[in-house]
Amino acid sequence: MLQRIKTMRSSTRSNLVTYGIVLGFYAAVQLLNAAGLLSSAFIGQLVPICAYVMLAISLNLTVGFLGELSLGHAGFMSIGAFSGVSFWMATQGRIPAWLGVLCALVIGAVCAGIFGLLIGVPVLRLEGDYLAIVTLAFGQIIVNVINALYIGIDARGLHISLKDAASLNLAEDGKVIINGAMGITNIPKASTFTLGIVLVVLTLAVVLNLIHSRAGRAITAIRDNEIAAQSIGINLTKYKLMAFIISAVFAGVAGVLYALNFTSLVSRRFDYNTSITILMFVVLGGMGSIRGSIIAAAALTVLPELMRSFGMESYRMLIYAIVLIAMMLFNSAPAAIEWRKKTAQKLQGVWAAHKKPAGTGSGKGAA
Amino acid sequence: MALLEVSNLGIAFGGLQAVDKLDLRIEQGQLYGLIGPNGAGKTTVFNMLTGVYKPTEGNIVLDGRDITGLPPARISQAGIARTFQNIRLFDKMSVLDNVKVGLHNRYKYNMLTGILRLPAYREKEHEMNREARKLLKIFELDKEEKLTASQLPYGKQRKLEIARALATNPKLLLLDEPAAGMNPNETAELMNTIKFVRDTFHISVLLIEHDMSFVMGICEYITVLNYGRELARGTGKEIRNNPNVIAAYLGGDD
Amino acid sequence: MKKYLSLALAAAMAFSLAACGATGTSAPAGNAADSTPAASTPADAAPAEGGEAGAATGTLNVGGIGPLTGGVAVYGLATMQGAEIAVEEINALGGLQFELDFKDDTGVAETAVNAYNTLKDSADVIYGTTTTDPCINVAAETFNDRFFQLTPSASSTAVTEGRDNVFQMCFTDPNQGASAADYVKDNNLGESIGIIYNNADAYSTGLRDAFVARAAEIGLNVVEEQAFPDDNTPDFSAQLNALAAANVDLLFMPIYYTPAYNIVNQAQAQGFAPKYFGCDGMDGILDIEGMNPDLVEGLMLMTPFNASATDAATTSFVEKYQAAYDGLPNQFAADGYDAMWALYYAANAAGIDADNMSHEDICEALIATFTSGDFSVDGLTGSGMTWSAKGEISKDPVAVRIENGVYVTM
Amino acid sequence: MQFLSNLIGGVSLGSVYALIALGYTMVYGIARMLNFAHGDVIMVGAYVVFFAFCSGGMNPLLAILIAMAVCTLLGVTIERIAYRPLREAPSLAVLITAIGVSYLLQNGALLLWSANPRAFTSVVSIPPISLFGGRLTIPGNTLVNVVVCLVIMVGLWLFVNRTTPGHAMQAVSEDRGAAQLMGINVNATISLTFAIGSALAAVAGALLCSSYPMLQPTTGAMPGIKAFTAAVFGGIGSIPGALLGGILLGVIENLSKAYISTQISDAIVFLVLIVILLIKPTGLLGKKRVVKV
Repeated sequence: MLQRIKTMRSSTRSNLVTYGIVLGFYAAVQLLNAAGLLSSAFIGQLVPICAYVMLAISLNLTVGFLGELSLGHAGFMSIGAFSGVSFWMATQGRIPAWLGVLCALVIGAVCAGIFGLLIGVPVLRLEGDYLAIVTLAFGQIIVNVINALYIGIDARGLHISLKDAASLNLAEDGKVIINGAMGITNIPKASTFTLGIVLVVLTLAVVLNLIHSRAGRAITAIRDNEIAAQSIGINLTKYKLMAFIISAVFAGVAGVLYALNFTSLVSRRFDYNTSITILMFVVLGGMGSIRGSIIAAAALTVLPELMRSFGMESYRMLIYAIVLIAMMLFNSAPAAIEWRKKTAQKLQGVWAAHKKPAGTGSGKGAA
Repeated sequence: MALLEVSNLGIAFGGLQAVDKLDLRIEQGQLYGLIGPNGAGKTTVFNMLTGVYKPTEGNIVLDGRDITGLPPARISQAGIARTFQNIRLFDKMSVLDNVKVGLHNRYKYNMLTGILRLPAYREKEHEMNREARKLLKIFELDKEEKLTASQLPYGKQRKLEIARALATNPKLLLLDEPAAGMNPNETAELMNTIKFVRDTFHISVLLIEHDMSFVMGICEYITVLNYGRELARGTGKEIRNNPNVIAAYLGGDD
Repeated sequence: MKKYLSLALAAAMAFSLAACGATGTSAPAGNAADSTPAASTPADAAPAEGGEAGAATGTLNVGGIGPLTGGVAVYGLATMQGAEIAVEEINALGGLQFELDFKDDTGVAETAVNAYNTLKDSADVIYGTTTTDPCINVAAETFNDRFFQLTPSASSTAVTEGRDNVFQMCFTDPNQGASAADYVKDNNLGESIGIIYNNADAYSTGLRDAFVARAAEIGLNVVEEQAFPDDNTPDFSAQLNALAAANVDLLFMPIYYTPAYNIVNQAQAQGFAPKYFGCDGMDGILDIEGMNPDLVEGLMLMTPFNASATDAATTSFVEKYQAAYDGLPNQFAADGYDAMWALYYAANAAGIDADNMSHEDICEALIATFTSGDFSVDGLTGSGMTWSAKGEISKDPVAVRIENGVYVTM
Repeated sequence: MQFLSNLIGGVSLGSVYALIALGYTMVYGIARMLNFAHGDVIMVGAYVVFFAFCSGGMNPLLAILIAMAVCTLLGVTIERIAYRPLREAPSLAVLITAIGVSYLLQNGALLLWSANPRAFTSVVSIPPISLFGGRLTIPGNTLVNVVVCLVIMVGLWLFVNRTTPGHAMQAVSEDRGAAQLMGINVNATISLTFAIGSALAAVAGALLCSSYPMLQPTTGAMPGIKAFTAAVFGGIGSIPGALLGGILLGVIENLSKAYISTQISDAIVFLVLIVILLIKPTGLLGKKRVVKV
């Protein structure tokens, strides 16, 4: 077994570590929870963490691997959430809960995927910041339209209005599902940490397997050099769309997971600030690093809550901002990277020097 | 029948006629040189042949098939591969993966097979790895397969670019200044490699080069471009003795 | 089914606990209906009867939630600060002590639930949240965990619907929207009514829906409606043009005072001068630093609180608030203040032993007291305020008109 | 007449967007970074003017000059501390740092100046112009905004195209490495860009709040995003493009509110934007970047 691990490709080994982190986190949480060592605040964040991890992984596919800046990822999340939860609400009590959740997830994925296709088409014509603006615009359109959207259901079927709930003209027995700015309320919660981890592993498996396959290489090649990729026969349209749609699909699934963790769902939650937060996870974690996305998403989600324990409620967001800047500088500034390398070498040197006199080392350690 | 037949090819940017009334005829297995002073339009010809630019007039026929104006990916699939004057590798991908991307249209399995890791995935990936390593071996890059492309020294990057182009299994290989930045030893080695490649893979090669000894030493037939038009064509010997070429090209060096 | 069951259970509990409270303790200091009016006014009570301790004992940990940062921080801060004034007064009385731990939710549901989860290990009751959507989410949690929850300002019916443990200190949207329509009709304030509202805001759309529905019933003539998508929208010229073109003579503005000030400012620049009619969210418009009182001269609003009122309770509150926070309190602050006193009176009436009772027991006891029918509170935002079993408050909205920079009761 | 009135409203709004976009496009076009904190520098500038002029009673021009000085200092400091260390890092890293700076400024302002909104007194004392017997009014603010926009645009254009530091900026924008080799001090040039962009932010802040008087710590956020949109819409790095993009954005926004729907006006504006970008993929006045193969 050990031998096998040694001989396997480094990317495979790296993937195993990534899965290990996720499953290890799950196991650790279960153990600590059973021992009663986790705070309610942390337990409450587990499902959102899973959702954000999925969002970060999926956005990394677009930003890190396809190399296109997207500022509208929350838009896909929103579409997934609203479509999935609408179904969940409309079928309450008619089908078993597990089936309802499953269908909601699938519907969220499909709807977000369709919008991924719609927004993917401009991707082919635009580049760089022009594309970024289109994705930002898309996100804002979604926020605005859902805010003004009223959907109700009664015996005669679905009713849709962009004006107000009264214009739906529902029959007596009808119920309003999406109520404009109020969104969807009284959602029976269905998300659990276990479901979240299952979905994270699913996202991880799909994205990692995709990246290390023929299609994934094509996507990465497009990022590294679009002209060269074309010159060796890669169909840009196909692979850009593929990356965009898969990214959107998982954002949609994450949206459903997220929404089913709360009692209400409002459109404003998914504005550009949320898109930017997800982008923050990806960039801080390192573009093209799936593991980095996972860790950054989890850490940055917990961080503002951790700061509550310092007892400075009104300074919380100020400190968060400072920590964010400091982390970015530490992580990405060339000077900091250089410094980190040097320090690591120094530490290694100290360690080796320490080891030698002890006489336990083989003497080959100091390189 | 010739492998590549280009007739009356021309392109204008705005008012500027960059290439005009160009005819080219490359035979099966031929090593063909395209030379000319800076700005003569050589790379523009490459860009038209590979679909980066759409010609404003003329025809390009590859192996009996008209490929004029097709998008680059389709032209690659039709059988033309190229390298670039300013190297265009997939910098952050490994050396091996660079070549495997080149194999993209030769070993196919669909997205789901990849995601679900179906048996076909392992099989094809295995074949791809074998084929890619074979190519890397030819260019003596097999030791570096795990490095990223950007970590390679300049000369090896040029070689990797050729390996990647060959991976697409082309009928015609276009090399844009393959010897640029190489020392005489490396250049000589490269000449041998190109000949070896031509013989092993049974392809034709069209190359742009400034190093005249390189061109004369390797190319069986040469076209000289000046101001976007053909100045002369012939074997190396003919070109060397052509007064027009001496005046416009070699003389221009003074 | 579940809903009815829980309501029935709550009702049963209410009776039993009320009975317990009555027999187990001496007369509570709070507002059981029989207490004297003087004792019932919180601000009076504080200095005058500082020594009198209620039947409740111990320290009640109040977990507060509201936005302290972000775009709606101004409202959250007001509800926190108003409550802090009350807590100080309550603690000075010496009996039941309040410990208010107020957490920031940035106006976002997810953060509000996080804040609640942080609080729930230590809190006895939950105070908040300030805004509607976060409140709905926290209410669902407190309902499951059995915490008593009192919100100062989340006014949608969706907050209390189906949850016996959640109570509001503010008017509900339908209630306020309908009474606004009635008021306009009864006083003949306008012939052709226009509406401008924030269609991305639950509070604003809630009021608008209720107003429009009521207007149709009673024959008010709504001629034009305009919306805007965000309180940070700076420009309203297109909306105002449309309203002016429809010859609107009374503009109903179910919105917060921040966009409202931009609107009246712009209307004036465009030469459009309808009568303005706002709701409780409009309160605060006079406290904007640097504002031009001429712009809002004649503006009418329905508000439960008037900072320029001259009664002892209000002046004392305003004085303390200004000393502590530099600025006039608005109805958010006043609702926060009243909420603390309501909790205090209810705790006393129910004989809460804060140190030894579980939050579940405190919850059931407070629910019983709040819905007991003879529990009423006199505060800054109303007198004789009572709560229905649904958790909705009953108090009289007061319509005021701004004249020379102060509210004048109409 | 109502159409004209809506059009003027649109120009009025657009001129504010344009003002912000002009400062934005300086940093954006030359330092090639999405400075998401620009809107918040505007907010700081507006606060400075508020304290100096609205509540301090200072001469408005002097107040704006002070605000320009404060914002310049702020902008250069931000650049030095938060952006310069990341000059060689991927451009997205700087984007995220800029977001951090934006949070920092907003929350700093919240703690320093509280969340209470303040009503800004207009720095413009020009009376509105009344046309067609009062049926059409052009607010004084609009006139001033448009004039200031034009002046800034021409000034910036002359500066960038006719002065040595301006040429240095262009060189840095085209190719930072080559500029360095030509002996241009890249750091100093980018600092100068930030200084100018931030000084313009102060002017934009004063005029933004003169037109729309509510001032809060979050005041800059939405206009910042709109200005970014306007700058891209007009063509990245194009100074006249920023002006045109800003004005058009305002006009489209107002007309769609007036004639289509106020409830989904944002959606319509952004939809129009997407469609226009699809037709002109590099913005209205943007140059097509030619990739040399």
